[in-house]
This record gives sequence, C-alpha cells and structure tokens, in this order.
Amino acid sequence: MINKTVKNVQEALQGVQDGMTLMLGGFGLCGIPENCIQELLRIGVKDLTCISNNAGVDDFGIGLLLQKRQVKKMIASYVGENAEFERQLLSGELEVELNPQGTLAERIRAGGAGIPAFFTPAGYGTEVGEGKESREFNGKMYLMESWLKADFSFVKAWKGDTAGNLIYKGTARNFNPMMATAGKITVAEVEELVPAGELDPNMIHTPGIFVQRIFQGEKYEKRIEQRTVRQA
Amino acid sequence: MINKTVKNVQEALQGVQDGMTLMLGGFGLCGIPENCIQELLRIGVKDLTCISNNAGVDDFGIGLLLQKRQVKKMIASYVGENAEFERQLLSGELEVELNPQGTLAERIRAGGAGIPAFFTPAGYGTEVGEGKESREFNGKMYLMESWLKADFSFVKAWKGDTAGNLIYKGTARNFNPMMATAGKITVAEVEELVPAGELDPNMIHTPGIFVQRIFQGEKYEKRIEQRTVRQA
Amino acid sequence: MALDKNQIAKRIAQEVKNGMYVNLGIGIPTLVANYIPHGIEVVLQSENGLLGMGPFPTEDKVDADLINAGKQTITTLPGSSIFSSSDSFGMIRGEHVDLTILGAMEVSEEGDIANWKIPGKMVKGMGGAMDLVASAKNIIVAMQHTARDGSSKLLKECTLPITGLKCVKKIVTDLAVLEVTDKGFKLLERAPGVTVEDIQKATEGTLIVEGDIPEVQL
Amino acid sequence: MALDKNQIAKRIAQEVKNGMYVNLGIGIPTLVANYIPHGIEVVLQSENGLLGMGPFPTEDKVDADLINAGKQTITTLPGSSIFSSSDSFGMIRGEHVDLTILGAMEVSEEGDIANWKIPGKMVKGMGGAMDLVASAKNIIVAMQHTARDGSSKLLKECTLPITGLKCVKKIVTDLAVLEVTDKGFKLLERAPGVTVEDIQKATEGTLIVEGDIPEVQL
Repeated sequence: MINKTVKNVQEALQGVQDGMTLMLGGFGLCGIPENCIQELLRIGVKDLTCISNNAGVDDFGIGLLLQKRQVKKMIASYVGENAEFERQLLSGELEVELNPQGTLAERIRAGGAGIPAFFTPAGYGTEVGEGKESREFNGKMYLMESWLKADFSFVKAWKGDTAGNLIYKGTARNFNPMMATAGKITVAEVEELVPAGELDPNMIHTPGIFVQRIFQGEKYEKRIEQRTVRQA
Repeated sequence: MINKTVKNVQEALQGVQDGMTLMLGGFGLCGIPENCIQELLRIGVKDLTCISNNAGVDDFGIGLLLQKRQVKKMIASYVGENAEFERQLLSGELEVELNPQGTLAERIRAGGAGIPAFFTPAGYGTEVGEGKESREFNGKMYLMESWLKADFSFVKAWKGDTAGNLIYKGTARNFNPMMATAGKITVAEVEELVPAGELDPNMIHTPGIFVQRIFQGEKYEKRIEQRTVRQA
Repeated sequence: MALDKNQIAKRIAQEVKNGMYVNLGIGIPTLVANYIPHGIEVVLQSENGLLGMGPFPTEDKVDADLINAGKQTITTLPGSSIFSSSDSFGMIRGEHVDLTILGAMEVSEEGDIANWKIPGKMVKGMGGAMDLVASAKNIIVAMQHTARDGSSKLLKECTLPITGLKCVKKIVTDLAVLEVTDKGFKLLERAPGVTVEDIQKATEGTLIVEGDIPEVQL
Repeated sequence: MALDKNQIAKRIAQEVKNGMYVNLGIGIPTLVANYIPHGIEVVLQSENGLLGMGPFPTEDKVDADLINAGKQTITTLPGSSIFSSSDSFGMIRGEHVDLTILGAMEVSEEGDIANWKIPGKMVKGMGGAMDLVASAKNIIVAMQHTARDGSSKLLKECTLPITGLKCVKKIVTDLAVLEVTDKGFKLLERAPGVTVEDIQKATEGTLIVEGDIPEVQL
C-alpha cells in the first residue's frame, strides 16, 4: 500500500503559499486541524482564502489566523462567536462569502466528486440567490450552485493509517470527510497513526486515495465552546 | 428510538402494487435483497419499473422477475450475463434505460439528497447524451442528469438494528446505501437484526431515518457469479 | 399573561407526534426537547451530523468530540448514528426530517421568514437555516410577537433579509398560536389572559379571527 | 509474432508507475495486475467499491460479499477500504484515480473509444466505462489490432456507438504500442517480428511513423 506518512507538521505543509485557497475541517471548534492551524500561523502565509464552516473564536482556531490578518477571504456558513471577525467584516477588511451550510457541504463534496454544478432549493429567493441561475423542477424553485476545490485541505481525524485511511470520532466528523476529497493536496492530522492493516476496511470514513500526507498531531486542546452538563 | 421492525417479509412488502417504481440494491448478485425478490415473485406484482445496477442472472435475482414478466422497464448500467434479458430487450418486450454506472449511482444519491439535477461528464458525446442538456464548465463538457426516486427501495445489509441503522459487509455495500435514501418506503433486510444500542453510532453506514421497515432475512444463498481462487 | 420561553417550548412540544424526526434550532427550540410528552417517541437530528441526540452529559461524560449544532456538549442514545455534514444536509434537503422548529426575527403573512442578518449590524451567517426552511416538510417558528420597542414581528412583508420564502406553517409566540394560511395569519390560540385585541394590535400582517379563540392549554 | 493477451498485459504493466491508483477493466486489463514489477507500489481500485484489491482468495477464504467489478471473488489487503458505488464514482469522476486500463472494440485516431454496444446484436451496457473514460487522467487501451475478418479496429472514426470522446492516450494491441496524438496514431513500438508495413495494413486511421520503431521489450 502507498505510504502517505510525513514526519511532522512542517513537512505536511510544505508548498503552502501566499494567496492559496485552503479548506479547514471542523464545526465550531470541534474537529478542527489544530496542528495545521498552528503551523499556518508560524509560517505566516498571507492573503489566504479559507473555506471552513465557521471562523473559530477570537483566540482559537481560524480566529487566530484572522487576528494575524492572514486571511483575505472567508467562505463559511456561520461566523458568530467571533468579535474580531465581525469587526473585519463590517469594516470591509475581510471579504466574506456566506453559504447555506448544506450548500457549502455539498459544494465541497461536488468538488471532490467531479460535479461542477448542482441544484439546491436552499437560498432561493434570498440574497444567496442573487446573480445565480435558478430553475424550476417539479414545481419547486432551485438555485444552481458550483463546486469548491482547494489547493490544500487540512482535516483532522481520530485514527488514521499509513495508507491515508481515516476514521473520525463523533461529531468531529462534520466537514472533514468532504474536504478530504476536495483538496489538490489533502493533509490529515490524526490523534493516533497506525500501520496499514490495523483499521477494518469496512469501517473507513475517508479512503486513503484522498489523503496525500498524514501525520500524528500533538497536544490536542479540543476546546469546548458551550460546556453544558446535567446533574448526575 | 423509533422501532422500524416488521415481523416478516410479507409485512415488509405491504403496499407494493402493479406499476410501481422499485429500487433493488446489489452489484451483480452481491448484496441483493434475496428475501424481498422472492416475495415480489410470490405476490406477482406486474408492470414494475426496476432500478438496479444489474438485472441478475437467468435463474437468480432480478432475472427471476424478468422470467415471470413482472418487469416493464429496467433502469440499469450493465445487464450482461442474462440471456432472457437480452432476448426481451432485443424483441422489444422490455423497455431498458441504460445509464453509466456512476451516473446511476449519483442520480439515486441525488434523489435521496433532494438534488433534482447535477452535471457529470460521463456520456457526453454518446447516445446517453441524446436529448439531454449539455454545458461547458472550465473547458470541459458535461451532461445534466436528473434525480431518481422510488416508491419502494429494497436493500440488503449485513447487520441492522431496530432503529433502522444499517451496516453493510464488503462490496455487498455497493448501491444499497444510496437506494436506502431514495425510496418513499425503504425496506431493509438484514442477516442479523440486533436491538438499538448494539451498533456503534460512529460506524453506521445507513442512518435509521432512511429505513421505514426492517426484518431479519432467511436462507441467504449468496450465489457467486465468478468463483475465482488461487492455490493455497 | 404572555408565555415565557419555557411555556412557548412546552406549547410547541404538543405539535410533536410519535415517530417524528425533528430538527431543533438554537434558543427556544432547543428547550422543546424538555417537554416532549411521555410515550411520544421522537428522534432529534442535529445538523452537524447526529441523529438521536440525547440529553446533556453528566460532568464525567463530557466529550469535546460530541456537540450539537449549538456547540453544546451532548450525548448519544441507543440507536444513534453519526454522519458527515453533506450526509446530514442530504437528509434535510431530501425531506427525511419531519419537523423543523426554529426561531425567527420576522415572519410574513405569506410564511416568509427572516432570521439570519441585520444589515450593517449583525452578520452571523445563515448556518443551516436556509437549507432547513427550503426543505422541511413542516416548519414551526418560536418567536416573540413584538420587538422591544413594541413593533410587530408578524408582518405583511419581512423588512430584514429573508431566509426562505413561504415556508412557515405555524407560529408560537409569547402572545398566540397562529397558522400561516393563504389569507394571512390565522389565530388559533391566545396566551392566558391575552385578548384578541391585544394580539391584533401586536400583529402588523393580516390577522384572521374566526369564532371563539381558546386559550393555550399547557 | 503478435503478442498474446498475457504479453499485452505485461507490456501495459510497464506503464504503471510507483504510487499510482489504478482501475483495471474486465478482460486483458485484469491480467495487468499479475505483471506489476516488484518495488512498484500501486493500489487497484475496483469501481464496485473497493480500494486496495488483493489477489484471488484461496478456496477457504472465498467470500460472496467480496467481489471485483468483474464479479470475481477477491481479497482485501492491509490498508484496503470499502465504500459505496456513489463514493466510488465520486473518486473516479473527481479524477483521484491516476490510470485507467480498459478494453475496446474500436478506437479512433482522435482517441474516441467504443466498447459497450453492437447495435442489434449485443447490449450489455456501459457499466462504469463511460464514467471512467470521461474522467480518467490517463487511459490506456488493451485491444486486438484487427477483427477476426482482418478489418482494422484502429479507425479514422468509430463505427460503433462510442463510450467517450478524445480520451484514449495510449493503445497496446497484439501488433503494436501506439500513442494518440493530435495528428493520429503515433507508432511507438512493434510486436517482435511484426513490421511497420504489417501495422500500417492493419490500421485504418492515420498512422504516424517517425524514425526507427523499436520492438516491444517484455
């Protein structure tokens, strides 16, 4: 089996340059590629277009890239809980394209699956539909939406093997599987990297063909945004 | 959790009528809903439109429905290995719509996922493209293809639980997961039916929301078309 | 006496039928889960990729990898399943979810809904709301009948950027339960002690009042 | 001496590079797997939903739930993965597969391929061939140079219903190895003992011969 292992996050991000389009997995702070984001901060690449459902919070996740002004444009569905983001957006420093969440997910899947365009009812009759082709099917109106692809996709999985196969845990799955398919180069960081053959072929969430580089991440913080508990 | 269990295949097929559109999972004879096909034969419904990647062989699978002239139209991608099929097709007794396999798979997924149409390059410039809208994206030509849905979908899984969650085994997965999403009523027959809670939520191939009826099938024959072995 | 948030949630819970798959939005809709009557079996869908959302975890069971669409830590239940965002919205877009309950800033008498943006002031994004309202078989809105300045939020036409067209079926506010019909907001129930006249004053859109209007029973 | 099926497969195996994901069609292409040189690590994709196809099973390991696209019983390898048909063709359509090797009934000098139908005589269907040829980054065809009656299968234009337009990059026949160029079939190699004149006679489409044409080395 082809070995996709790289030795560390530095090697994993080789080739990332100013002006590139990046996809970053995660929903809120759940399932985000923490190590890759730290490395993006360290190397300081600028003018990035970031595709991610959310924009992190002020002091974690993509929020850190926004603080350092590394992001030129965000493509996302929900960017609340981020004061710096809202400030840059309202002041015009940051370009933002908001997509309905399902449209965003499907556009990314389409990018990975070779489907340049598809029709969805989400956003018809709203600002989202402005300038887009619309069409009626069976008496209902739909918008035509196009695929999304990236120069690099950064995804976070629970377990991975040296062949690039990935398994996600819980709702940390979210956008990671589609993004893994839509990057020219997909970098997977995993909590546990095992030799090919240790994962059940029947239970793989992302087949290794989609992953070009894989490494075991370090020091996962896994910050929780809304810690809600009940009494035992 | 909502309980989807029915007591047997008779109850599972209640409401199936002449003239309906049915989806049947499987690739060749691998992963086909054997019990449901037997029941379709027994109740003798006619004028069916069957959507299935293949048409079985002369004496097994959908081939049996063809022998009994229960099928008016087949939508499939490959129908070799079936002399009776070829005879009915060439004589005009059977209406056949052949789709590229990936287009068929994606049309079914689209039916389940609420996407009325999408673009694919498969079949552009061929008979498949005749009468269909075509369009250029990034210098390449694509055909617009539409979704497929069914009155009933019959799928076969390895394990299932009472909530309708399904796990497939090996390449018996094939078309089953998409078909499960595209039936108004989806019937799942499984080799082993377990109580809700016994399957790992992280390892479900088909979430229970898509399955309206589930039962444990009997006497799986699992016929092999090309038994190929090597010396130990 | 106007209904409080929990009473609105409790009233909406009466709309939930046995065997339904339900998506609950952030805010009041989330509270609906607390009031689903015993004997009614429903499955909650969380659009970030979970079917069968359970209660909040006890302290020792908190898992950063298990949250709902409101980013709250949650639990699974026996029979739960987990999937990607594209599968989740395939489920939603494909009309497999029976009922969507969500909040709104404005609703029009034709059933348009606005809940994602206040130009120049607030842009959090639409999240999954546009997908949900475009495809839900049944949509119930939980909202305040009027803004803090007393202006109506049930309008002839929405003034804010809309989230979806002609999609809201029923509205439960602090003052009333209403159905969206071809002819406008049809008044179904009044909050206890609130008069039809109070509701009329608080409703800018066409209000249809036929016969006696009963009080909400909780 | 014309190449036999195994020799065609062996020659094609030389085109397979380390690190490639490869889809092998039914027939001669399947045989290519037997000749991949040691030290070349490739992953075989079977479009019915398997990545990392292993060899045929021993008798005691035969599993009806594990077949390839040719319906043959097969095995998995350490690092294999299994997925649905829609995910499989997403992989193919999304150009994640590096090389597709398939059979053909006819190929045109522009690289059109026909391999799914003989009107009035044979209709097996296109299976996954149309998807593969429409999206493969690199397509190599394994075929006989001529039909049994001696007529050429390398044509100016295909006479049979086509499977895909301008997609074939290279052809390995029993007589020759050819590249499809803007100007026609460029002859790269001859089967041992087969002359350029033999190949010219067997080729209806434009044949480009530049310089000395070496024999195939196996």
